[in-house]
Amino acid sequence: MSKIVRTVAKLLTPAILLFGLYVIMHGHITPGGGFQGGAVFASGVALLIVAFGAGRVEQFLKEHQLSMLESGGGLLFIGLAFAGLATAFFYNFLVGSPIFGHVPAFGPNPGDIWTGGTIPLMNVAVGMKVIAGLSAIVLVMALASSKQGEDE
Amino acid sequence: MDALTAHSSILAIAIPLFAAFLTPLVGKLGARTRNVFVVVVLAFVEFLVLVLARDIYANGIHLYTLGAVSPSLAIPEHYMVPVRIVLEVDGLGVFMGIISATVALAGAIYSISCMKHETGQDRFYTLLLLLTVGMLGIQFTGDLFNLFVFLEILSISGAALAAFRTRFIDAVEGGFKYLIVSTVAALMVLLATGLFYGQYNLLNIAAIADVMQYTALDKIALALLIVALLTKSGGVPSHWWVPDTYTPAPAGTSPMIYAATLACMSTMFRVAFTLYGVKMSVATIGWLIIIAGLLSMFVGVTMALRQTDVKRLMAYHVISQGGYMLLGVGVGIAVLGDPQALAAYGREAVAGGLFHVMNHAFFKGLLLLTGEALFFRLGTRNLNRMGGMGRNMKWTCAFFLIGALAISGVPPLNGFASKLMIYEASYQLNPMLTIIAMMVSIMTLASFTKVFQSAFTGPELPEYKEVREVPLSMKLGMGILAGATLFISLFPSLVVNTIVYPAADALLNQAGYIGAVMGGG
Amino acid sequence: MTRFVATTVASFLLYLFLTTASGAVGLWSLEELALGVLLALIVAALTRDVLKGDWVRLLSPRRCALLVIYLVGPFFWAMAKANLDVAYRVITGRIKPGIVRISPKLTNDASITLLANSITLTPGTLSVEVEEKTNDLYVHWINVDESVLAQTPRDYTLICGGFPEWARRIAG
Amino acid sequence: MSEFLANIPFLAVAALICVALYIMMSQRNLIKVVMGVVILESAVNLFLVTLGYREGGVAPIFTNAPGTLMVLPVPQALTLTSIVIGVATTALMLSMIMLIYRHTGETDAEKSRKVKG
Amino acid sequence: MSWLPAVVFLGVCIAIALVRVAIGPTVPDRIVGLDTVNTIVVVAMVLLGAAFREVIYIDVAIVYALLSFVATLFIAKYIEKGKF
Amino acid sequence: MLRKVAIGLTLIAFGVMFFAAAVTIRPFGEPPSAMDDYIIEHSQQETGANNAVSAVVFDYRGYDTLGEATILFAAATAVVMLFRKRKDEASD
Amino acid sequence: MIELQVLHAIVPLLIVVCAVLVARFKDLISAVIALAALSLLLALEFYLLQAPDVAIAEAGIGAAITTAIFVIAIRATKRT
Amino acid sequence: MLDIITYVLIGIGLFFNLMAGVGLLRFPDFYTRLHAGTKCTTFGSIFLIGAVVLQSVAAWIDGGWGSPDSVLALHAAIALAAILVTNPTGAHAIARAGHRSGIKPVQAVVDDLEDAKFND
Repeated sequence: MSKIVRTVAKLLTPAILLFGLYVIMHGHITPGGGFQGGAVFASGVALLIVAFGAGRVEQFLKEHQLSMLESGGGLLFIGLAFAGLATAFFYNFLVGSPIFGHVPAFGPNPGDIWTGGTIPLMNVAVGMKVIAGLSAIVLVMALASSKQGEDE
Repeated sequence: MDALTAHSSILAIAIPLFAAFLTPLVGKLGARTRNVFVVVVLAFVEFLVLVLARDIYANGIHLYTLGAVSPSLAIPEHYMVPVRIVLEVDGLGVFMGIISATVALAGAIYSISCMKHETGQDRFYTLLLLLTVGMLGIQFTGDLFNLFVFLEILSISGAALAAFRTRFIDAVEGGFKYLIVSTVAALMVLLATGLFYGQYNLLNIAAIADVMQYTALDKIALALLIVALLTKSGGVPSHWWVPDTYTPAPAGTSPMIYAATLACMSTMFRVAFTLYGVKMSVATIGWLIIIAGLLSMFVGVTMALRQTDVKRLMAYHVISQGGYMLLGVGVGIAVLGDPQALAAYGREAVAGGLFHVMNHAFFKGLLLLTGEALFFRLGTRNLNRMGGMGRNMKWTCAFFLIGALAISGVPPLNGFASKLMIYEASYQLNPMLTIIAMMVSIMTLASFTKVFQSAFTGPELPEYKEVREVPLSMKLGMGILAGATLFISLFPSLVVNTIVYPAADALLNQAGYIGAVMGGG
Repeated sequence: MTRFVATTVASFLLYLFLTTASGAVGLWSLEELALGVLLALIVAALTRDVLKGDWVRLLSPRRCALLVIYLVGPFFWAMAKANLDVAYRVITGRIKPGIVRISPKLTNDASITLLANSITLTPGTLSVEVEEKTNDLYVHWINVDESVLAQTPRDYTLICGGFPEWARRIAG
Repeated sequence: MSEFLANIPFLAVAALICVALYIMMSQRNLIKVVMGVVILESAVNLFLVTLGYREGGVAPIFTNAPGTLMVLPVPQALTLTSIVIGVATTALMLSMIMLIYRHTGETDAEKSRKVKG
Repeated sequence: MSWLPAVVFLGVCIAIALVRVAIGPTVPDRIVGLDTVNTIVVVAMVLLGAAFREVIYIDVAIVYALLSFVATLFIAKYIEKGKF
Repeated sequence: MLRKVAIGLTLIAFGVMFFAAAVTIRPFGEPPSAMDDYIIEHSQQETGANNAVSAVVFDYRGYDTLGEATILFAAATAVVMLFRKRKDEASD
Repeated sequence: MIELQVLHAIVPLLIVVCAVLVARFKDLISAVIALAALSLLLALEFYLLQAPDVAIAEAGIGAAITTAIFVIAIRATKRT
Repeated sequence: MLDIITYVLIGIGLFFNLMAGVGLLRFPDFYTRLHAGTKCTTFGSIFLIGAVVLQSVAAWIDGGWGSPDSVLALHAAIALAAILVTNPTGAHAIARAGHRSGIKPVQAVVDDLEDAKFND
């Protein structure tokens, strides 16, 4: 794409990435969560791909790194689920504990990020997974597409 | 041990899932470590399923509420409906669980040598584990939406595995067809789930069955569910994807995809018996399923007679033999409203159908593996270009013989036992059914005689002089399934009484299933 | 290094905008502030390979102030005129389009971007293409003034007024 | 008649499903078929969310909510799940189409099919 | 404040822009329609957030404003026959 | 021609079915809510999260989310697998 | 709240129109554009149905990622 | 007073959005439609979102320093900023793509780009 688009993409990428992380981290108090934030973040990667080309992006975002990140997110998620196994799989064992343990009163309140038990951590895990998964999908498909173009 | 028993149902799903996430990391340690890891995990899953089975046969339905204060507390205190996801494993669930776990173990062991020369093995084993997760998941769940999610896991991993050998165009096309069909089927399931949710505000199967009123919307949901699951289990109006998908599926995965198909079929039985039960118009639905079964038998076997591709031929037999299962269980559904007939032959029909499911998972899996073994050594699946392999590949030949005799219903093998049950029961409903079924059986025998002749007997072709027997792990994989087949053949009554009749009873006992969740019953 | 710090600070400021009214430290709670620093660092670390180029200067307060003045002052006024102009042309359908090349002689990417986007949003013009080396802009002009066509290189004051000077001052 | 009009979202879902089925059955281009699947997914998602709508309710999020009459949260959670599942299947289908094209140079269902059932 | 009539009006504007998507003789014409729809939808979301008195809804509008751009760029890149 | 007739008949069947469903379903905006009321009332105490949707996604129905994450994982794995480098790439 | 009812009628109708456009367009990229418009309006409808969570997901996934992979796939399968 | 200003802002914004729609339909070629579709919607959205920001800032002042209305004001402003950055860039990308795909401006009196060759 043209210079203008590239410049704007450079400007917007940090904003999109930050916004994605914001959506992930505030999943339990505002609309959003791991999936949504991860999708926003992955769209940032897609923006880089469209502005600079998949070949450029691949230089600093390797596919095996994404694979590691994805496995890591999955392991963190299922590990959190296993951690509740003392009572039941997926038991929210952090509610009331010092980590993310505040419990709000029933009804509308201004929202406190230090609540939710395992939910924020699971948001992070799913966020990692979705970021890695969607970025890997878009990146691999774009690379395959450009390679296909060269062959012909 | 008690804790293990209490959590066995979720562990059987969560551990292969954990292993699947771990496989890419373990793969960095080397191929050997990874293979051992995968096999150990699957063996452990088999062990967990057996632990679960012991518990169920001793104590009845196993209930596990995810994330609740206590796993046995399906409904929150002081409330009237279940809120969380419930895993509910009864005789049928664990019956299919045993089948799936065994086939998965055999397939994984078989794949070790068979896949040695392929790239991307880490991902292959990841997907194989995920396919196992999907099969176990749809069997163990007691929640409709969860059923949809695990159906999708099944579809995606199955389609990806079918397309694994990307150098063949038919592999990719088979995978694509499977994916489209499964996605549409799964979306229909989701639509039906939405219809239930909109009316009753419930997602739990038992809770919905409890309050079901069989309104017009429920009828539409029934139609959607039956069509979707029949499609996924390769019943006749939508059988066309089956051969395309099974033929190119690599190594040990075709029996697993087959087991997945059977899992979908048993889910259909669960929907018909447990979700609707006597509330639906049983005779109509029963006869529809019987007709679908008869058509499947007939179309499958006639198409199979014309094939020259060995795996494709077997894939058509998949359709045809699926017809027997539909016939058996269909007879059971047709008489569901009539307690007398149900006791006289309905229960036996359902048991026969389910017994056939089990037998078939083993010996058809075995046959698909032998077909893959031929392909592995010869590089072709064309029967006309084979010959005389019986001398070079003695083990494969023996395994093939076991499978072929069993599938054709030759006594004393287990295929005969289950077919006999189906014949006896269907004869009492309508003798015509039995006659058609027997005819199909004879045609099956004819078709497999052809395969045996062209592949294993006859003159030895010069270009295959150097062909040797397949490696040890492939023999071991086939051996597991052949051993299971022989075991059932030797002790049919033991197997039938211990695990098949409990599964059939679990299907027929709707009140028990509901009562386990809702209490009281 | 300065680039890293600058990205962090900018991201942190954006995060602060996003999470107002969350607590008692100013408008924010302590946890939010800590999390904001962490996330800003993550973003800066991730984008250090992307953000090559001369960015730090753009964050100087003088340039930001100029940008704001520019946006609410001449730019907004031009935009209002532009829209009335477009509305007029929508209603009457009187157009005389053409694509004109202008050479504003801007040197860096940020300023040409600012100029191109300003041109796109203002009277009757739309930047179509930019030449990578010389930073010449090709502008689609909805109502071409014949006098401009006389000489090449074109006179750009009729097309974009004082914008190139502003762009040079803000981002140049 | 007013009841009929009140159910417009449900009718739209039915129409969307029909259009999606039409696309899937009538089109021969595989990418078009995938588009049909995407529309079907959208229809089901819309159906689920519509089921959870409660007249006058607000979103089930207590942060600065204007009231406590809320729409149902479960369908929204289900829809989230199904959206992500949808994108996963779509991506896989499109990758397979790219591979099919690599082999045959066609994305047409009729022309690219070598093996016939 | 009565924001909702304004949103209904914007809905009509969306319909008009969709007409361009439907008839636009060339593909770029359709993208212009899509781009217009994007912007109007973002504005409609902000107005609806104000109408529902929900301060947390505006996040959706921000996401949309940022991401519809990505979709536009992808299609534009396709039209100019670029490689990804 | 036959194909078109078949498509038409299937579409009409499905269309009638779905439109019947859409007309007979309960009116828009008045759902039964036995299960969801529990979640709206208890999610804040049980999970501590203000966002009931998040509470459902990660706590009440966390298992579904696990399945969904698995699906994404499977799809990403499958896409990367499909475009993997093959040993016989050169001769292909 | 008659306006809300009107909106609940307009937006689904526009969604159906977009779906019909997808069916009508022969050109694949035009169909993708209509699909993008569909997912955009779908997000608006989710928003109207008080489901901002779903709207964000649909925005992120439907608008950006799905369009992106469709365009990539069409680029890769186009005879030039 | 505040309400009147808000209504005026909304009126202006809606007028320009309508102009965008009409312009899209009336203009003869792609580039001129792009003029209408980009400029008018951007300008209209400035006024419409400006109205929201105005109201919420007023509510913020009423509700005290920590009032949640600050979120509405700031987030709406961020959305506006995002529109202001992305819209012209998107329009530029579309125009460039359109020109490269071979669309000529209708009734053009001059086309400098026609002669220039780009090979990137």
